[in-house]
Amino acid sequence: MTPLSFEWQWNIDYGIFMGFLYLALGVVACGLLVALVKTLMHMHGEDKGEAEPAPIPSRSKYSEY
Amino acid sequence: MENQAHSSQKPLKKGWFISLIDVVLSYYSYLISQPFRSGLVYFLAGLIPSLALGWLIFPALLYSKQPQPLQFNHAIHTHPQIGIEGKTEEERCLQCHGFREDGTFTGIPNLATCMKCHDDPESTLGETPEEEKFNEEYVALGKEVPWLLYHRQPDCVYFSHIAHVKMGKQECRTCHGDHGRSEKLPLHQRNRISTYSRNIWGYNIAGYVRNPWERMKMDNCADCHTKTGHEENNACFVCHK
Amino acid sequence: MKQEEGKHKYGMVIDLDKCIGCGTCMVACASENNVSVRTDESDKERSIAWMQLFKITNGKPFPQTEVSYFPRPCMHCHNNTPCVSVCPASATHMDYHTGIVSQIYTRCIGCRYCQAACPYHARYFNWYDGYAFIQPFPKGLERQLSPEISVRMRGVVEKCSFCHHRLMRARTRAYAEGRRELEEHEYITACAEACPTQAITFGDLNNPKHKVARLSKSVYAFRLLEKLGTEPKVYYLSTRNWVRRMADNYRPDQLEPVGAVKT
Amino acid sequence: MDAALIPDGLKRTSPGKFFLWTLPWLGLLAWGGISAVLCLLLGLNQTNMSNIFAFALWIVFDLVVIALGAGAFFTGFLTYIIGKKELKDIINATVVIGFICYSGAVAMLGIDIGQPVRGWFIFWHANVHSMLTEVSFCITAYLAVLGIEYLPILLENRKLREVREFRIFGHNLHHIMAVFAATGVFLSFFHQGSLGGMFGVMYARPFAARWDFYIWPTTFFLFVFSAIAAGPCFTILCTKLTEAISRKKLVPDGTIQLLAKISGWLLAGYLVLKIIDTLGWVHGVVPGAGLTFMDFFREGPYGAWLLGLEIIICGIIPVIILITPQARQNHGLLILACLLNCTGIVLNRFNFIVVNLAIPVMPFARFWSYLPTWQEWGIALAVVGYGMLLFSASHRYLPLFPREKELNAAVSR
Repeated sequence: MTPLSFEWQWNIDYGIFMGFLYLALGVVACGLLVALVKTLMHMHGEDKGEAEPAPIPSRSKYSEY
Repeated sequence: MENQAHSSQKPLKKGWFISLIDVVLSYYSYLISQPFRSGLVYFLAGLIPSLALGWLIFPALLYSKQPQPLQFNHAIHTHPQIGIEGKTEEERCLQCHGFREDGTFTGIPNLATCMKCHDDPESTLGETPEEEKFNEEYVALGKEVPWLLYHRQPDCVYFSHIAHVKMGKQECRTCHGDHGRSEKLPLHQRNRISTYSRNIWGYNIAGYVRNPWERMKMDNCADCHTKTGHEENNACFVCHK
Repeated sequence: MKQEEGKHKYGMVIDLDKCIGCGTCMVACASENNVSVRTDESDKERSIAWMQLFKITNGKPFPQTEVSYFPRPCMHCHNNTPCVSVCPASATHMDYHTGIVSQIYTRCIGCRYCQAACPYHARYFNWYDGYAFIQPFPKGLERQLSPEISVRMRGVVEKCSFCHHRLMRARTRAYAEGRRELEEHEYITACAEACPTQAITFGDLNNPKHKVARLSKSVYAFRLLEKLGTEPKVYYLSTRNWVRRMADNYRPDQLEPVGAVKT
Repeated sequence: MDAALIPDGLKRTSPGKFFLWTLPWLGLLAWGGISAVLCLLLGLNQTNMSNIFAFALWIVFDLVVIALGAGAFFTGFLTYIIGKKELKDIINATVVIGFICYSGAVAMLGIDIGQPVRGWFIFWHANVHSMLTEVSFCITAYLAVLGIEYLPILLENRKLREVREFRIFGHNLHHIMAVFAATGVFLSFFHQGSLGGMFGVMYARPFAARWDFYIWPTTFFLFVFSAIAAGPCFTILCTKLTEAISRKKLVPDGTIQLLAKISGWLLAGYLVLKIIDTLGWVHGVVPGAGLTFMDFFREGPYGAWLLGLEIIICGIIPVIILITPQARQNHGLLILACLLNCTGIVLNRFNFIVVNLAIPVMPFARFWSYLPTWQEWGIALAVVGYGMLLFSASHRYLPLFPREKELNAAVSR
């Protein structure tokens, strides 16, 4: 449901409920976007030449991350 | 840039926003300069047919088109001089599309309604080919014309014309447009999946509406009720049965 | 969620002392509202009866045994209606202008949360294909279906609607006569109309001229499970105190006997 | 055959043995598949649910798997937000368990509703006042979050790691995992609560109705609490089961002990609240509805003993074991406590759903019985089969337990 739906009512209940939902979805979407953009930057950006990111993802070192 | 140590530091100082724009721009230039290697061509080769399929081909395939059994000329019938009597346009509409005593709407007139006027031997019926067809195929055999209904709502919907026309003082053309002045009946388009008319589902697949007669779904009804201050008529059972 | 009181508040008064348990209300309701039936209706947990008739007894041995019949339509609860507030898809709605709790079958997704929330078991789920998709469609069946009610598909919940199509019918007729207000007799439910002993009265509880408004204020009037706070709009009348005690889980010391004491 | 997919330096059983292991779970899935097809084609009359038992086995199963899957969000919370470093050794496993539980529950709900094609109405025509709306929104959103959390683990697969983009993407996702974990905690907290709220708000059903605390009935908080108390125990059980089957040490004892300790204290806190709530309910809500506590158990097989079993046997006993260091260091007792804890949450959900619906509210309504059909069992058990398959496959092909190599090297030394 969006504010454009005819069932939408401009009151505090709708604002809080849908607001939090869209906030959560927005945070998740932004997180994904950031990860994607960072990947793109890494692949095509100026540090293209750099072979590997810092070895954080290695699961054997997970506990030190 | 001569010094390796400096070059690894430099991009960081640029500010993330500028470097983001840099990356996006360089990515786009990469896409465009090497369309095959970057996969742009393959992406577009998938995207464009998909868009065409969804926005053009599917809507076209979704609706079957049938002509009405007869080409009825509303313009002649509602013409103040030639056609049906009545002071206002509404009155002339209601002569054929009227209300019964209990307030229900008659909808499309039956043969008897037509014959009220056309029974007269001096009536000019039979001059055009369509009128001839009407005479031969329906009047002579006493058969009802199987009109196709543009605005028939689904089975779960209740609509009271009298509430809108008589109590709400709405003109017919507010919702039905200039149908009453048309000289020809448009093709009836029927959704192959739901079997509903396109006038219900809307001509624009995105649901964008300029005029009420282009789309008659629940939100269109509710929008109008809300705008005209009839919020109480948005109770479910007013329109659902 | 308390809103301002609407103009009308349609309700029902059922006189249990007049009810003879004939079941005409159930039949009238089912045929009026296109309630689907199956060849075998013995599975009572799954059969649909918007108007359900219960038989209650005072549980005493033979000479003192008393029986009462208890017709139970949807109570159209007025206060924070239990089924309406829980529906996730807004498929059911309580209209404050009339007090009618309606269900939209084409909106219902069949999650059955409303059934779980309703203490009166007044909501019914379509476990089987109803009239809409019955295969093969019995010849001539369509002639007994009312065009004013849509038939329900499998997998949706349905309930007593206070015959709201009759309200719309009455309104349409009133409009044809140029009126906006309805007379008391113009809108009554099928069960009220069919009841041979006139045990069921239907009308506007907010309109003091209506019979229901008067009857609902009777000392003998009570509501089913009133203590739960649902504010049903269906009132019952009974002079028998054991009936009244049973209807609201009164403990022996709580009930104030009224009228001619018949325990 | 699949040796190229198995993580570097880890020992896994032969493909043939693994295939044999999957057979019973594939069988369950097939059973569930047949049941699902029947239910979708012929309708819910394939089940034994009725107008009285509108919610039944499936909803119990849904609520239980979601509660048990709470280990994912709670461990994520402890790891990423509180910063409990030890839990890094087990977080991957909890994420996979959470993903399994949530995806299984959503799939089951899809069959449970009468008109699955209209499922999207919940989102599009939402009634924001319904607890079930909140549950659906948060479950689906959280499932997406779990999917994202699962992704970096998936990208750790040896073959997938060879693709540079995947490797870097996984790395970047991993970098901002705390953001997802925080969102997950938020979503999870609210829907675990709303699942409880769903029953607490049924104010006309005195067996489930509870008083409101602000806008939430007390069950809202009790369900959150019980889920986070039981989730870690379920994670321990799953880990121990994997260790027993693969005959390897996967998680250091310290981590297990920490989880058990946290779980024990949470359960203790929960029980205090639960007992207060139950007493308040018995002396407040129930008499308010004109009933006494024993009135609920006049008919049918469900007695007050169910409540006793839930709170005392499956509540107090595991608390005692889990909060006593000596007791929880005993392997057998630890497993027993975890089992009891998980059983307790099953009983709790069962009481709130089946017992609640079985108890007639109308004074002259009678008790009806209900037994699930094989179709209902099929779909419920298919979730178990699916979970087993996905967890086994994840364990086989992904470095699920980061300390596995190190621990097993230590053991062999």
